[in-house]
Amino acid sequence: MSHELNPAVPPLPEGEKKPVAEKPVAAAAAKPAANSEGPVPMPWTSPLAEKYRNRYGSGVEALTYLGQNYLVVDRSLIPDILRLLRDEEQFDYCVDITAVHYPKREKQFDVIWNLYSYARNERMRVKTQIADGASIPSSVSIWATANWLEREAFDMFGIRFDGHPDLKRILLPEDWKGHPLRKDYGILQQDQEWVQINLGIESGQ
Amino acid sequence: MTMTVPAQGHSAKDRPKDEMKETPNEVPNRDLSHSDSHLDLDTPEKPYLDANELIINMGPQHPATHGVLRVILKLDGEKVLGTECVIGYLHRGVEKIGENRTYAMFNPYVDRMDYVSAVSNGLGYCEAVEKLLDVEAPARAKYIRVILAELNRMASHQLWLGTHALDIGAMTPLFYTFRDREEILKIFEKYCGARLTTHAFRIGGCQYETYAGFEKEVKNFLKFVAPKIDEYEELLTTNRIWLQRTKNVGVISAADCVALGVTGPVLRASGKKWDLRKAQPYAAYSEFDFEVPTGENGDTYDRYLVRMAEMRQSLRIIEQAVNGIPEGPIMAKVPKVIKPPVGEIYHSIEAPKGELGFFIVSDGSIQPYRVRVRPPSFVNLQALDLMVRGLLVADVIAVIGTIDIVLGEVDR
Amino acid sequence: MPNFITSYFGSTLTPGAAGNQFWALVYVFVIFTGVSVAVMAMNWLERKALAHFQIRLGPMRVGPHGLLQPIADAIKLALKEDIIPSEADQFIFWVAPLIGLLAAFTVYTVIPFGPSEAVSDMNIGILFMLGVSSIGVLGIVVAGWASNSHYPLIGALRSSAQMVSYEVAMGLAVVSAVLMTSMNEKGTGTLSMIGIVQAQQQQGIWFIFKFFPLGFIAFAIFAIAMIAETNRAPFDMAEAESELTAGYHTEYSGLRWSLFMLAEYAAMIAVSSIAITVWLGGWMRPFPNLLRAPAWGFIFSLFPGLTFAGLAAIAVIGTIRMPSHSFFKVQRMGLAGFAAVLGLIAFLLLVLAVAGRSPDASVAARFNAGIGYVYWFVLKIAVFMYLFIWYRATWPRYRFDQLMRVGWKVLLPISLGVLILTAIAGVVVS
Amino acid sequence: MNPMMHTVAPMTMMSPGMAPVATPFFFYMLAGLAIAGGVLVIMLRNAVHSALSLIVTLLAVTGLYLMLYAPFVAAVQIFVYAGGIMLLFLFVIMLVNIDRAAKDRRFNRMWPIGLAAGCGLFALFVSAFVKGRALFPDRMMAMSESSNTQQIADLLYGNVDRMGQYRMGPYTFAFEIASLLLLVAILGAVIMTKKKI
Repeated sequence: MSHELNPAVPPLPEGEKKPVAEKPVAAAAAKPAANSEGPVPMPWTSPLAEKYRNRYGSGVEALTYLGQNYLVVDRSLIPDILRLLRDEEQFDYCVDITAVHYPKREKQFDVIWNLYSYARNERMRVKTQIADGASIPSSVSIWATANWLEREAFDMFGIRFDGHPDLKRILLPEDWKGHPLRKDYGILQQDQEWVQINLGIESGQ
Repeated sequence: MTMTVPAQGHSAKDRPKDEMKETPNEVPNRDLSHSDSHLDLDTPEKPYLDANELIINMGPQHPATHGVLRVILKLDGEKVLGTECVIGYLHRGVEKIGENRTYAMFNPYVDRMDYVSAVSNGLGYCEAVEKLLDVEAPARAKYIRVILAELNRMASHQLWLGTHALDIGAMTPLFYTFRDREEILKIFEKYCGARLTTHAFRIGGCQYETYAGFEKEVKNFLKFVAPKIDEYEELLTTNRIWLQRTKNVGVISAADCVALGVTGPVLRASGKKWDLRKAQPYAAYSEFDFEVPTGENGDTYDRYLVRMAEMRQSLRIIEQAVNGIPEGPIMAKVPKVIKPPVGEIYHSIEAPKGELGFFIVSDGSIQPYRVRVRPPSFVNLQALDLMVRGLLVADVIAVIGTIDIVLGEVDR
Repeated sequence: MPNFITSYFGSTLTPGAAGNQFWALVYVFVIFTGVSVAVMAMNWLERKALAHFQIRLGPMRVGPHGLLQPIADAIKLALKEDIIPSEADQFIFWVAPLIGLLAAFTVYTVIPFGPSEAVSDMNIGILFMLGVSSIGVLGIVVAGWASNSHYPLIGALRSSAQMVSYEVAMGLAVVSAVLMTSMNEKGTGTLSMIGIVQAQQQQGIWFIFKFFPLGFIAFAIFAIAMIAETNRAPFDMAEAESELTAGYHTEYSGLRWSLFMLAEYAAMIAVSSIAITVWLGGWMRPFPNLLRAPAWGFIFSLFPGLTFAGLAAIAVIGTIRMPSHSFFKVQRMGLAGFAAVLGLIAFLLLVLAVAGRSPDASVAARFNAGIGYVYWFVLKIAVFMYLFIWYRATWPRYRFDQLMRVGWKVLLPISLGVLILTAIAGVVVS
Repeated sequence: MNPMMHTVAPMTMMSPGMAPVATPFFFYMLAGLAIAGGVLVIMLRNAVHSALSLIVTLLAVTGLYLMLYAPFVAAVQIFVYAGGIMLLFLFVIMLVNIDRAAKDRRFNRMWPIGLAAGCGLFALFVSAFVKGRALFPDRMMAMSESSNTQQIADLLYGNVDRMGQYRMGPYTFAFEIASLLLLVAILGAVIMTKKKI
């Protein structure tokens, strides 16, 4: 693998007159000096991270990458930690809930909560790993906005959220087969049967 | 006579029915636990006099649902007992496409999400990838980005105003706003050759240098459009019918907004002064002096006022940017083949409709491993049910308009 | 010439009152044709005026300045497939547009375009007009029901509720004007349309200015209610396109749909004529009581001819300004021809005005007077039509509950108050 | 041809200086329409169709009023019944579930009583018709065959005035009582339908 790019030295244009927006300090700090593969996640040191590390021990891992902090949390701790983050740490705005599929891993899915605190003007993410077919507690009771976001994650990845009031497909038709954002779902793949029955055409391609 | 709408798989789970007894113009005391839209659509026995409950299917082909939104309304006479949004008619799998294109190739696709503010989408995506690459666009590029993004915000708000006013029955503002939006689109066309799906920016800066006379044209536009905004306001702001149709309609409190993740003008109109351009400045926004307009009541009228004020603030920003645009390169040094290191990044910008976020996971290859778009319209639309319960059918139209959704972004 | 044709000449009665069926039929025919043409013209005018409000050009392609657009539209609509939804109630779906149309056209029997320029004079004319125009809504209601679809049904419900509420205020406003007609020596009022105008003539005042501001308030109430009555913006609840797609005529297409439009525009003209008859002096020219000299009569009798001359001049200017490209040749000729026709009409009218000046030439004078009546009446209608367009271009749509609130809580009490005050004022003055 | 024109025509034709034309024709036509409409009201399954038939009946009766030189009553008939009350009828009927209404029995068990009442009423009409000629011979003559145009003109144009005079004169009390009754009915309707006052 050859990398023409060395991210440690951001290419600055010559003849820069105007001041550019300051780069996040944390990003620079997070960058290890010599790493041809680019920056790697570093442990995140902050009172919040310390607190949770102390409380939950190995179940919580606090990391930071390019100035963005995240907690990698054991699945069983998810409901507690999300609620605590909202109640104690004022992460009152759930920006996004999504997932990433790693088919080769044993626990195939990363489920990611993207949180923001209005009071602290700070973002963080909470990640957990779950296996295919496993379910995860819903966070609708914590943030009302999770409703559609979890439905979308269910629609796209087939992740079940326990306790969701109305977990059903949101973007795809109700009786569609397959979850398109899984890596084993090809880009040209579609539910032929559904297309033929409902649209009356041979193929949607 | 009563048609049961063939809804897409409604389980017969019984939820407590909201008993909204308020008159429409009062602020209903809402309980968020019912905000998930579930209508009991399968009534087994039709009552003899079925005047009480009527289930009506609004959309996907409806003149006022701004595209292919389908809203199933449960009505008591004309009073809305509940709504259920059925979306996905415009789903194109943008996120899946992103996983199968290179970083640069995916750039034009994001324009097609919120197609009335394509520039903002491009800005968000390019900055997210830049962040992942840990490069920074040059100052001149940032200024160009700000100018175009703010012009785009104006265009988006103008389109919103025109269609929103049309929904409420005022025909004329539509044509006024389209006349003025045309001037913005002309600037876009001259800059990058496209009017709607602009693809104006590249990862690392801008592809094109500004054309000769760009600054002059932008300044002329500022001079042209400032009185036009007054003109829109003259038609609507103190219009009695407009006031009656928008005041205390679709009220949402700041706390509800936060809980529902609602951002953008809707959040600001309910009194929360939060704008990503101020809170977490991106591009060159930290260098400009502008206000974040807020409302008080969180009703349709305040949202209208906030957007009108935002247009004026956009003019301020553009004026400062175009006056202080620095010389220099417009492209940072970015490799021909963009291959970010393994990692993930979330970057969000203040799109005209709210927080537009891109969460990109890279596996070190030339294609993103996962691109997640955090669409403001999608999340904001979730508040529709809360906002319209207890109102009338006509208000549903007004509220759909005031949330300012673009179905391309909702469905992606 | 047979007696039944000639006997009516020189009569000062309407054909109905004179009992002359031949002339009554002629009048019916003329009014029917005239209203149809007026609706077409109104269609063109609305599109053009609305377009210019909205910085557009409007129809420009069919004929010079789109003048033939309404005809093209009419042909298109007549030739379009007539779709009746399979689930609709076939018979009622078929008959509904006719109900509205018949009601809209029937009221024209009593509209006085002049003291004798009406099909008939009924002693209950104004009641007849209000009553029959209220039947028109039945067409809308059953159309909405027969479509067997939700949006039309809601449109029909809205329409019927709206009509019932606004008719009350409308009727009370008219009653206060009818009270004013009894302000003569005998103390007898009239419900006849012609009688109302004649009462204004005798009292030397348009009722809009009578007992100022009472007459004006009553007029304003009527003017608001009549917009609601005809389902026009900002009260176009029944066909609110952004809410109910097209309201009661969502399922209609082609000729049947155009009948609804015809009825709507005919009803607009009809209610405007009620307002004009009752408050704005009907067929009377401005200041008939102040500018009494025969010279003034002559000057005012020139107006119809001058109006047509002005229109002809506009058409001539349009012809001159048309691009001199061969593509525009036909349009140019068309517009020039139009100008020529207008000019000819103007010339004839002016000749008639001059010929009818001397009181001896009785037929010409009578003809001239008749043209004057119709001219002033139509001019007043045109102003109202323009107002309808203006409202539509300016205002957002009311919400249904707000509309009802305005009807019941604002207009009705005010109209009752005006009625009582008018009665008191009448007693005090006499 | 426009049905409304029929209702107008007799009025205009009975104007001064003009002998009535085809009066029997219009009378029998309108009477036939009214009866046919009335029969259809009870025969048709669909409630909206019935309502429309009722409107036809009402309009035919309007025409008959006009033939009886009662233009004011005719106008009120159109204004109040055809325009207002039937509209409300339709309003309610439209909200009724027609599918179910159509399946219901058309006539309930009371039909023999209804038939008997109908026959009795019909007999009454026949007797009134036969004896009525003897009861009011002068008036009927005066109405239909009078050549005194002035009298007809008075009848025509004095009608509304006289109505008003009666109403404000001898029948004021009855009129006010009737209006009070209506007020009570309105209040009752409001109380019955409004869930929360």
